[in-house]
Amino acid sequence: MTNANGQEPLLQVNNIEVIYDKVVLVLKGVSLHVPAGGIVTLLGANGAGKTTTLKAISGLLRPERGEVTRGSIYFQGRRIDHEEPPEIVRMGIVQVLEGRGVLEHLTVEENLLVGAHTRPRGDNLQDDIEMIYHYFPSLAERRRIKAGYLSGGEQQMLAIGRALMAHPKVLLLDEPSLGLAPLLVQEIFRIVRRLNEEQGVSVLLVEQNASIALEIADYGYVMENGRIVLDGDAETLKNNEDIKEFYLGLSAVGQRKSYREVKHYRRRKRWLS
Amino acid sequence: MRAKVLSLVLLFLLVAVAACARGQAPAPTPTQMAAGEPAEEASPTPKPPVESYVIGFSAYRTGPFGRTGTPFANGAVDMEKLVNLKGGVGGVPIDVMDIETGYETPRGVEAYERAKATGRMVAFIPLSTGTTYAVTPKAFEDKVVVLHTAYGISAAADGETFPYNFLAAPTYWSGDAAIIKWIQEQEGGSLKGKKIGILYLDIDYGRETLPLHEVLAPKLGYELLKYPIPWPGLEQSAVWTNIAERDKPDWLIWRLWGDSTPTALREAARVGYPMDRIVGTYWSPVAVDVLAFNPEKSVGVKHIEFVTPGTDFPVIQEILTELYDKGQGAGARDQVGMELYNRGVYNVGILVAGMQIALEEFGHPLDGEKLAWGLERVTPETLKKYGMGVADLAPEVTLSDKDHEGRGFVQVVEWDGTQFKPITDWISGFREEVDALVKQAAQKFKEENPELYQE
Amino acid sequence: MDFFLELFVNGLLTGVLYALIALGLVLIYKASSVLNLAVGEMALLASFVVALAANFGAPSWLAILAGVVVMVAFGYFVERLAFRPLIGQPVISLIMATVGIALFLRGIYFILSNKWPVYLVDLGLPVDSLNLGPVSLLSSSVVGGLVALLLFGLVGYIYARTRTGLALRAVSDNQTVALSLGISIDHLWAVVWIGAGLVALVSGIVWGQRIGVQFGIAILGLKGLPVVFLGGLDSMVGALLAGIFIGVAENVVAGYLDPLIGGGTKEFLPFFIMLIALWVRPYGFFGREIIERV
Amino acid sequence: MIYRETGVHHTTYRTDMALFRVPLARWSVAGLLVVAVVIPFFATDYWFSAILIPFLTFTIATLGLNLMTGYAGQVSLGHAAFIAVGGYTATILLIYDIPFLAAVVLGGLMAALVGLVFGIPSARIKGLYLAMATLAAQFVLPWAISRVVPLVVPTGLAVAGGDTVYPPRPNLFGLEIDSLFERYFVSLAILVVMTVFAMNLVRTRVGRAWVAIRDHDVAAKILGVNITHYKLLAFAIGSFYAGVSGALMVFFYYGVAHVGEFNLDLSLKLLGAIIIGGLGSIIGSFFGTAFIILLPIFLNISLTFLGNAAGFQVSSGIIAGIENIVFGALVVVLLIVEPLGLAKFWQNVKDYFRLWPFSY
Repeated sequence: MTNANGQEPLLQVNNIEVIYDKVVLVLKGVSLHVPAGGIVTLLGANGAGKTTTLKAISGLLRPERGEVTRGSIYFQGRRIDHEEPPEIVRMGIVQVLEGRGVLEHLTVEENLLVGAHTRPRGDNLQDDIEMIYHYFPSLAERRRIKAGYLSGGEQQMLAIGRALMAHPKVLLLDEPSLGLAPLLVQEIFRIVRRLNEEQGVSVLLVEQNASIALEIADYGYVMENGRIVLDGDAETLKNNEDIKEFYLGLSAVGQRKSYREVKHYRRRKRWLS
Repeated sequence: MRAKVLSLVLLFLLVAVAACARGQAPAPTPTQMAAGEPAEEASPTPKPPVESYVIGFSAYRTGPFGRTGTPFANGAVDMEKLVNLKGGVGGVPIDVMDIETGYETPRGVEAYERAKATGRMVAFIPLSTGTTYAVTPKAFEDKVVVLHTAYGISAAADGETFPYNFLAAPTYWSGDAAIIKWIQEQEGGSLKGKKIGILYLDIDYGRETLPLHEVLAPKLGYELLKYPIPWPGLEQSAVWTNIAERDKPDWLIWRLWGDSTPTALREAARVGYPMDRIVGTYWSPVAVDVLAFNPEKSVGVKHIEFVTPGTDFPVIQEILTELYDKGQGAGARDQVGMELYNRGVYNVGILVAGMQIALEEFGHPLDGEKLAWGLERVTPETLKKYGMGVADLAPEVTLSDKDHEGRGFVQVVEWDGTQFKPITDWISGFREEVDALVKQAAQKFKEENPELYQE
Repeated sequence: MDFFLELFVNGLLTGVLYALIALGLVLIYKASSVLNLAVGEMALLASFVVALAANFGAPSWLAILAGVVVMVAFGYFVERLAFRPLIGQPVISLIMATVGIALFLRGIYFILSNKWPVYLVDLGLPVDSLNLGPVSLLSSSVVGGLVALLLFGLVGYIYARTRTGLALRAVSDNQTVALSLGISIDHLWAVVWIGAGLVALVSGIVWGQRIGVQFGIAILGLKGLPVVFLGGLDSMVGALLAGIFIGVAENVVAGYLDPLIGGGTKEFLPFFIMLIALWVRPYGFFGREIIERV
Repeated sequence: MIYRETGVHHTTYRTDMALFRVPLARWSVAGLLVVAVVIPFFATDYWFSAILIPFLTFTIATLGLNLMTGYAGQVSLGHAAFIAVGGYTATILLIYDIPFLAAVVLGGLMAALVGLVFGIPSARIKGLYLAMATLAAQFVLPWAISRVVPLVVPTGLAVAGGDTVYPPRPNLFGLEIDSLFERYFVSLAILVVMTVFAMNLVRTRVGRAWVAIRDHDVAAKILGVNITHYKLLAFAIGSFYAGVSGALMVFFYYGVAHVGEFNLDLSLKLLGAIIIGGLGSIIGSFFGTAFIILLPIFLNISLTFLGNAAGFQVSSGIIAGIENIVFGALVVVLLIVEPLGLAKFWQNVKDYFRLWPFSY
């Protein structure tokens, strides 16, 4: 499968189905592509299956008794949907978990070192650490502090920085904006964009905050109820009436709608089912 | 996969239940075992009138006391084989059903019932105080001999109160009385002003002889020092520091058991308590304990015995040549002759003696009642005649319908670096005090269990 | 004073050995939140193997090597066959599984020891008592205590300074995060089980010298429990200090109180201390407090 | 086909809240009871004393532990000690001529009281740490019993501070409970009463509060559940069951109160029984007891049987070793295959038949 440029996408998810506990069907045929060097965003409401999609890619489903039962996932042409997480990380896919998964009892620097766990012994990690402090200067000041004592924004930065230590080709970001002040969100997204441009890391970004996600993304998918219901260039999506209405909180005429009405309307109108 | 494993498990369970339902008592094998052996020709009747006489045996080679239970169990099983090789009891093989119980009373009760279910059980060896307590009332009803040599219910020395319980060995009280007697001799006949410490496991067994000492101490003028050790007694340094630094007793009597004993030996060595001033009861320190500490450092440590340890007896030699040389021994060869092993031999031997005596009188088939009658006629002479050689191990046992203990003779044995060797003749002491305790305890049992005596 | 000193020093040595048992518990707990109830049986198996090898005439180094081989194999297979399939199951099931493993090991020990009774781990260490001024000690206990301390240092170093140690700390902090960073939980579990096997080997040898190769070693596993709970299930420093504390406390208190109240102090003093400690500090003195949110 | 829920509609609250909501469930329980009543007419002494009576008495203890641990989430490693308290109390009361049933109930109450005391730490500690606190009970109580009993009991087998006591033969309204047959039925009746009580209890406010505490105590607290109160109640009720089973064990199974029986091993076994059987499941307690108490005996018998059939004269020690190995491995395998216990397995079987022949 190739994308519009005729180039093979870095990561491609083909029609996967995920079942938890052998009973609960969560993803019902999800396909998406992440091109090399691109930022792709996956939008959707709570429970739409965004996080599950990421975990299906990174292999983190198994400890939660989930399983990819149909479809396939390819990374650089290699099938990875039955690989173990360590192998997937080694290949270059790193997920940053939702809710700032920092290792609270380790220091900032130790957190970063753990991030490089999959890299061969003897790699010079010091340069990488400096590079990360360069992107996230506030971490540098706190390198000896236990990560649990960092502020929310710093923790999110640490999580991203730590993921970079593995030299990923694709970064799977799960709601980096969660629970952060708007200004911080702005800053983090700016850094993500910079990382993408300067380091060439592709990003698959899961967000509920569609407006900011579409700001930095090249391409977007919209999920609902375990399915992809809409996709397109970020620009196209931004101008899509439904997106405006449901995700950007704007009415057809560009005015803010009352939240109650939105919910009401949403419940009636779905793309599918 | 899941379904497969589960169905396998279920299948196995079904087989197990089926086996239980069919067999309960898994087919005993002494007849198969004896087949092809000279036993057939030796027996006077070509076809035995009874399939076999079952001796239920709650063995424990596993569990917390497996180390001490193993030689005993092997002794009993080897003796069973030897007896059957020699034609059994009047041509009927005996079947020592050694059922592993891991020293757990529920399993002991189960073993009793399993042996009883054969319908041929004449005697039961509980080898655990808890099991002895639990099966004694049953034995009254089932009329099965319960043989508990130097453990279990000491009051059972009173044969009138306990018609089916046999010690055929001294009680704990007799043992400690003999120890005191012996120490008195060592001290030149007087214990006045001497300090005697009792190092005991703080459970029923350990505490049992304290009343005897409470009686004897004022009478003989020795000072009684008590050193209780909580079960399992794997850490004793505080007690030993007390012994060495403060009290400095002249003699120590040990009432430990199992894993606590090597620890005690080690601590004794640490504080420098003289080994030759330690006299243990029957169960500690036995040979396996000494080996678990250090054979050379333990030279001089003593305990009392109701069977003589060693291999220099015809019966033990026969076991070695007939079984071990042919690779049919139940256990490790170097444990043959240990006191615990010889006790196992003695247990089966004395029951066989009882059976043979009863056989002379009643003929086949025997039952528990007749066996009890036979056991009550065990004397040094009859044991010599019917005991298949165990008379050499314990020559001084005289049982009667009143006395199921056998006069309470013990000998003191001492570790010489490689084995325990007797250093005294068969001794006993303070019978009056001991008998009073037996009477008292038997009376209490009678009061507690009136229903066993209605008839 | 001499009396006190002797109680104190002996308690100290015993305490270090308790801590050694506790170390095996902490290792497993940190990596998998599992209370390994087979810790005593593992030590039993290890000491039996070493003693058996020595009994067959193997020189000390070879006997210990045999122990290492067996314990490494044990750790590997236990992880592979029992714990890997149980990943993601409730902790209580995992603890029950360790009970199953304990029974399994007992079975093996019983069969082998029935065939080859061995009594002592004899590595040729002196068994003499050692007199340091007024205090008499067992030289084997002193050696055992030193070895135990060394092992604590080694494990501590591994945790603090090595890459695997860092990964282990990450796993004990947050398993999901660790997994997302490409740390192989399976691999680490195998590492800790093998590590616990080796710790069991050391405690088996040390205790096997002290009390003989016997089932009591398995029972000693229980002695590790109050220690780890006092120190905190996930703290090695806690295990060491709590072990020493309990060893000293029970010895000193038993030394003074037993003659007065007739024994039994040792039996429940550790638990009594633990109860009070738990009341004051529900997660042990060095344990990591769990912050709960709804 | 065999177990059908479809077609059963509950039109009143009464039927909806019934203990057995499906007629077939009612029938199968009735059938089980009939079996339980009929078995003794065919059972041998062996079955009575080695299988049936221990099963009945131990199951009561397991039920109690399951209420405490499985439902309320309060892990206890001291259950055997509570059993001992109940057993000794009942025995002593019987010696003082208290009627049998009263002695059993009072034994249970005494155990409940003691359990309550040892449950106090649960106000602050939980999970594994609480289990350790209850472990203290396992060490303190036998020690106390062996010192208190000789003071209270007028007779006592061992002269020296003996803690081994033979209970007088109990009688129920003037009828002596003597034969195995009678013992079986009295135990069965008590077990049935206790089971019905437990089944009802877990459906009430108390049961729901317990489950809430077990699943998330902070959340339960926020919902207004007085968690200390309910935790203590769990300890009291669980220990009450232990006490009653202790009384029955002493009277009908061992026939003697011997403190050595109620050791840590028993506590661990009971805990194993509820984990294997299924935490938070009444029927699981039955399965678990069967697995833990009876399976080793079955294993031992069948291994001996197989050994003999194959013509080996195997020493009992080897058999016991194999028994341990097989049993330990079975525990692990079972946990891997069905971590939620035998009760869950039973559920699966039922579900299978409920939907049969349509598996989805």
